[in-house]
Amino acid sequence: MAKAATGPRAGIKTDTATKNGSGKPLDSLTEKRQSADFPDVDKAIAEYNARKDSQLAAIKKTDKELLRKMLYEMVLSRRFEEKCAEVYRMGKIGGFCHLYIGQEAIGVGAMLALEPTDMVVTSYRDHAQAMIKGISPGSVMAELYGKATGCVGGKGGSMHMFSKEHEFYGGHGIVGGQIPVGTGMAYAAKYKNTGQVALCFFGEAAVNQGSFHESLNMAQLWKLPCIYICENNQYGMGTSQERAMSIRSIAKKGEAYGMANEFVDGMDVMAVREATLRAVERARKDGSPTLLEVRAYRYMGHSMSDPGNYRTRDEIAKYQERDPIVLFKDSLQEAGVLAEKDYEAIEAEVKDVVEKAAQFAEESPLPDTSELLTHVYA
Amino acid sequence: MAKAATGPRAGIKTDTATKNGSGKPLDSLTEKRQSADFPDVDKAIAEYNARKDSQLAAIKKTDKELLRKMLYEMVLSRRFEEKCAEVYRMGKIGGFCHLYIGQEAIGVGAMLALEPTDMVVTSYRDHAQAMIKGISPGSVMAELYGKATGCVGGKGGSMHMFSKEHEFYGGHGIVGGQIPVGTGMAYAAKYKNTGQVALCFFGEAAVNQGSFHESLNMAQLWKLPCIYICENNQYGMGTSQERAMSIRSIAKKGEAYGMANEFVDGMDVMAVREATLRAVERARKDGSPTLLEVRAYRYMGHSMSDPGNYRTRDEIAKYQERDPIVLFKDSLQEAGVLAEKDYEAIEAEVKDVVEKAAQFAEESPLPDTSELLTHVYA
Amino acid sequence: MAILTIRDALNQALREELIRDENVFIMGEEVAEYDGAYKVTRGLWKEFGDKRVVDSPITELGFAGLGVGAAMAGLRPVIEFMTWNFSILASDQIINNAAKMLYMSGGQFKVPIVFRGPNGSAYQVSSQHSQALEAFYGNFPGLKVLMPSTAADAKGLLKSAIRDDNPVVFMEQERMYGLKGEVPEGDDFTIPLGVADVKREGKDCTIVARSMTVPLALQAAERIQEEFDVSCEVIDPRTIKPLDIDTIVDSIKKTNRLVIAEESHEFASVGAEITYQVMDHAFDYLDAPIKRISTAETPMPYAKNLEELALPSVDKIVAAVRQVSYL
Amino acid sequence: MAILTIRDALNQALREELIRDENVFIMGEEVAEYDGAYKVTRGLWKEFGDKRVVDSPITELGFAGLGVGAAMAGLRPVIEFMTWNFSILASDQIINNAAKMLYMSGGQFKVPIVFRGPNGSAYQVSSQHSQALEAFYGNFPGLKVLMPSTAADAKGLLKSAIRDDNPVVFMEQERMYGLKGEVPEGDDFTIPLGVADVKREGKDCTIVARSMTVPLALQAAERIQEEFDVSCEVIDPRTIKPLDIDTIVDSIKKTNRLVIAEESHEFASVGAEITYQVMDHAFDYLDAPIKRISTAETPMPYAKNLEELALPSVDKIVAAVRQVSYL
Ligand SMILES: Cc1ncc(C[n+]2csc(CCOP(=O)(O)OP(=O)(O)O)c2C)c(N)n1
Ligand SMILES: Cc1ncc(C[n+]2csc(CCOP(=O)(O)OP(=O)(O)O)c2C)c(N)n1
Ligand SMILES: [Mg+2]
Ligand SMILES: [Mg+2]
Repeated sequence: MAKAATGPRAGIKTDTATKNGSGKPLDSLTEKRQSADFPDVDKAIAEYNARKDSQLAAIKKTDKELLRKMLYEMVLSRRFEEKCAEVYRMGKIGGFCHLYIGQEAIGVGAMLALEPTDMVVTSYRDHAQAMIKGISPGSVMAELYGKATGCVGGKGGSMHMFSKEHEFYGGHGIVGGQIPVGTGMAYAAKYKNTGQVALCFFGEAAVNQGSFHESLNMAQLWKLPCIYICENNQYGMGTSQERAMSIRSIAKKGEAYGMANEFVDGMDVMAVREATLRAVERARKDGSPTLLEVRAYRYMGHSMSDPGNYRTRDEIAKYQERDPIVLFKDSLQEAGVLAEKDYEAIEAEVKDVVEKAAQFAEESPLPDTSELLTHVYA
Repeated sequence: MAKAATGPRAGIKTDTATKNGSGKPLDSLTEKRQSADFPDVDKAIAEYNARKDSQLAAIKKTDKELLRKMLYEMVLSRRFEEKCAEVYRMGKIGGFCHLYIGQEAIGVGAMLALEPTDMVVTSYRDHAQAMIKGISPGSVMAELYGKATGCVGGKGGSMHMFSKEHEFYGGHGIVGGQIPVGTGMAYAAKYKNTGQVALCFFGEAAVNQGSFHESLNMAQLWKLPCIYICENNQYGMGTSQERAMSIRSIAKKGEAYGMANEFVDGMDVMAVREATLRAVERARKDGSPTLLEVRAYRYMGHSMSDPGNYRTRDEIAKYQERDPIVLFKDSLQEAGVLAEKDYEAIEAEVKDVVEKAAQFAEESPLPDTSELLTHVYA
Repeated sequence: MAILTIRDALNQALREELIRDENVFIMGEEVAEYDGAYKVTRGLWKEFGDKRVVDSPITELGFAGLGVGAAMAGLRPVIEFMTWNFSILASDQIINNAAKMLYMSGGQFKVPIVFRGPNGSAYQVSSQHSQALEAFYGNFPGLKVLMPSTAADAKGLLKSAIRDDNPVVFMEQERMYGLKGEVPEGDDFTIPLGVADVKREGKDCTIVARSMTVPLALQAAERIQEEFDVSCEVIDPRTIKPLDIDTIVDSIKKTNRLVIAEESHEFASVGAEITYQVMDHAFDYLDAPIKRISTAETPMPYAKNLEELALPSVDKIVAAVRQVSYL
Repeated sequence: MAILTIRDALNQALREELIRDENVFIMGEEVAEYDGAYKVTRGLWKEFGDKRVVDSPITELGFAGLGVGAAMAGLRPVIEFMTWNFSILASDQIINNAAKMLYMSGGQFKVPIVFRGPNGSAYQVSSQHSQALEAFYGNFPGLKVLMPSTAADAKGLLKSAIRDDNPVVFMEQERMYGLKGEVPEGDDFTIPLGVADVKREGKDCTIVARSMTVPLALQAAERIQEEFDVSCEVIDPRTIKPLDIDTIVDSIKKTNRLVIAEESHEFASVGAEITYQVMDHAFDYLDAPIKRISTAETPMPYAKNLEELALPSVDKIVAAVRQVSYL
């Protein structure tokens, strides 16, 4: 697999073109794109260290139970999805299966900054979000197995988790398709004056879709309480952000709409939490929307069928050095709110929960065949 | 007709909502949007006066014949479309008919900065562009009449003028639909290394379409020689820009793509010309695209069927004070390159051309009925 | 009963439903301050204000999707497309979100939304503004598709559509906005979805028409009656999906002949679908092949003579009836 | 003849056309460095480089429209949609621009462009990723629609599509990429558009199938032959639009029976269209109503058992043949 640096983003200059193509890229990547924010792990570490004190202060002012829950949810996501990968390889899960491993700090940091009545919508990469919002691991796993006990009765699968009870609006498969939907959820909150905010997650590659542009303009124009969280894991399938987007900073795109925006370190769950809290405050005050760019990295392939040849083991390892779970655990210990045995207890509890979820899924029945024709119309 | 200032752009705050609506807008326009550029005519005049000397200098360095042609084309557009309005009211033209009156400096200033081999695409407001690009007034008028001698044989009508010979790519009816097309024209120029640039016109309301966002990202990413000219006439049908767009400056949106951008006074044909020349230079040098926001005003309704009740006579009159033809004519006289009788000669010539065009259209035959089924497939 | 234009009947339906249910709101381009591009929403912004009647940016995909999200969260949006032509930009939200949401979510999220606007041709508005899209949307389970042809149907069906818990594609016709007809009084007048209406009784030949072709079919029926003493039954399904095939089949059992008149293109059209269903249910009753009149298989030309030629017409329907009647 | 998978046959076609005509280029998501999401473009970027094989941002409307503009200006773009599901976002450019440009411009601007990718279901990819869209695009004059079912057809038709001066909708099927078949050698092997292929000769019942239902129909035909000694003729139109109705009608004149098997939804489907055209051309030859097998009228469910139930199958085709044969 050739290196990204020779990719077509360098344009289609044709002076050197030979009749049938030259057998190698016609243009090489001459100018390096400027990164508006931290381009690499070293810079991120430096920035993280610089804000360490305020992070510890934030931890100290946060409810201990909540901190424990945040860590628990991150560990649960991680172990749950490791299980998904395992059983997917055994053929128990079909179709696409997009894992969140490495990005847990985003879902946890953002969603646990909300009230339970707030609304959330996301893409196909939705297992973690579904569980953080309150859907039981058993019914998420059963959904992955396509079983009747799944959170949507086996009709949706990996990409389409939903729960009305938990204000979880899915699980969407069309890249960028959920952005107008999230905008509409915020619209309803404002219309009914419920005080809710809507959290709308999407990947950095979705930012290039027209739906992003159309939605952010409306949200700012009408002051809709929507928090747009771009999970910038730096790849859309096999395409790095710089091969698909003409500037590196997504937060900055907020300015094209006059929208409040922030760049956030997505390996740092407290940073995500604090940025989200600021956004929630804006939204609840006068409905103002916010665009957050949260920079992270996905450890696994795009989906279970992606071998991920477009990046090196080194690159992945470099990001794994700043694993969000380890980072958070270390900070909690440094702040003195978590002992090693507390962490072990979490891992043990999670292990049990994940095993039970898989067992539940395994033992659940397939949907009744009569279900094929239900829910087409209300 | 209610005033725009109470429009829904102020949001949908619901605190004061009564059960069945209150009979008046629930929210009033509290905060005035900040204009990034000149918000009104007075400011525009001041700016124009400030750059007057360099304008005169620009005129002096420009070929006299070209200056005359620019003025001629502006006058031709104006008189031609006045004729359109007249015959439309007589029922000779059907369907939609969108006039360009008031915006002539944009088409003329931009297109006469190109080589004849450069490519142009625009929206349904296309009569002037078609003629400036070289299509004869007779065949444009005949097209409006739906006659066989029209530039597309009567198949397109007002919104769909085309001429392959003149590198005029139409005449498009879907708001924003021509923006990816223009991007593709530039793509082809770069691919074939022809040295052409593509000029892509669209209205300010089209900027809110996803197609704008998707296109500009690709153009900058791949460095396509496309000049995006947003003709900001401040209204999209009956909706003022500030009721549809969350920020006022369109030029600034270029920054979301890292694209070169400029704000231009669209009443000043020399300013449009110079900005376009700068963009053309960028495009020819290394294929870089440019976004130009050209602020203007349309004097007439959105189309012939629009009574235009959403704005006041005063507002229109205020803009007409800076009529682009008058402004240019005055500058030319001040610069000593045009005498009053030269102008009169132009008016006389134009009058004749327009009359002949109408007569040609009138006398031309309808398309043969066999034409219904031609050109469906190549 | 009052005599109203289709435009005013639609306006009444919207107004009554805005009053009845505060979760109903209208959004679209120029629907508020401008009173609607075709004046269907006239006066509603003045009466109900910014909250209930909202001018949107030209952002079809965006505001259609906003409507879907708002509907999932409990509102009942009525989304106007200035014309259905522009809905193509929004079709992903209509097809992949509105139509599939209930199913994908295992029955949890209803999407009670109405998408409405004029469909088909107008007067010389050329290729990009004359598309009839009922087959396009009819193909997708989860959507209901309505196409009224009279003022009463327009009002009654629009009210039912707004009250329905499913996404509804509601297609009007610009050429018909001025058509007048009797409309029953009262806020409670609705017409159930999925029920065809026999617009003219007859015994010799059935004509199934919808939207703009209904008045054409009625004129054709009169002419055929006079000229050939053949009596045509004209059926307007009104709801294209779900289709009331029973009413059509019952008629064919009587007439043994069917002509379908439609404004859309013919390939994989609703007319083709009706043909299949009739063949499936009443094959043995057909005395002649079904004949379909559709718009010519070309983009719509601008020139008046070509446009006329492209569209279905009374003459074409008369000819089709003669053909299936072997006259 | 070489034995190739459909995937490799498509890849060969692309490669040969890239070599033959330097104005041909390929654009789409992951088509270049990733070798294509389904590896149809494998190796092409390595061989032809950045100019000819281009990874696009996820911007379906944008790059489809870019392709239209490039085609107007003389290139011959091959635009890959990772799946046709995502093309819905681009449908405005396909329908309002690609399909109508030649007509709107009075014959001046050709749009020689191929839009291609997998259509229909894959394996448990659920509601938003399993849509078959041939009826959706088939409805619009100006587009040609192709759906090959064998490696040879895939190669020969794709080469013809790229050489054709019209916009072509070229629909593959993910489940079929691995299917193998003989493919004639030589760069000049093409298959003309608009010509159906009789995939199996028979005399008692005609089955018209396309894409994924062709192998199913062939299996069904074998089974019916064995179990009931009824001989089915299996016709693959290959080109959906323009449709080679003559070959179908000729077959029906012999068999007097027709079953249509399709993966799309049924309402206003291509199957409905074939029914109309057969009725129009061969009404008197039909001994039984035409029977159509389509995907269930539901969004596609994820669960394996439900998905299976939703799709057309050999069993369902066998049952349909029995029904029209009164067996
Ligand atoms: C409209 C559309 N185009 C293409 C795809 C195929 N696809 C699924 S995910 C994906 C990459 C998206 O990347 P990003 O938005 O960065 O999100 P991430 O997967 O990294 O979380 C692509 C191309 C799709 N599902 N929808
Ligand atoms: C997609 C689409 N939506 C709506 C329309 C109807 N329409 C035609 S022009 C127009 C206003 C466009 O305004 P702007 O882009 O500012 O251009 P202007 O007319 O001012 O030149 C609208 C809403 C359309 N043609 N296409
Ligand atoms: Mg990503
Ligand atoms: Mg405008």
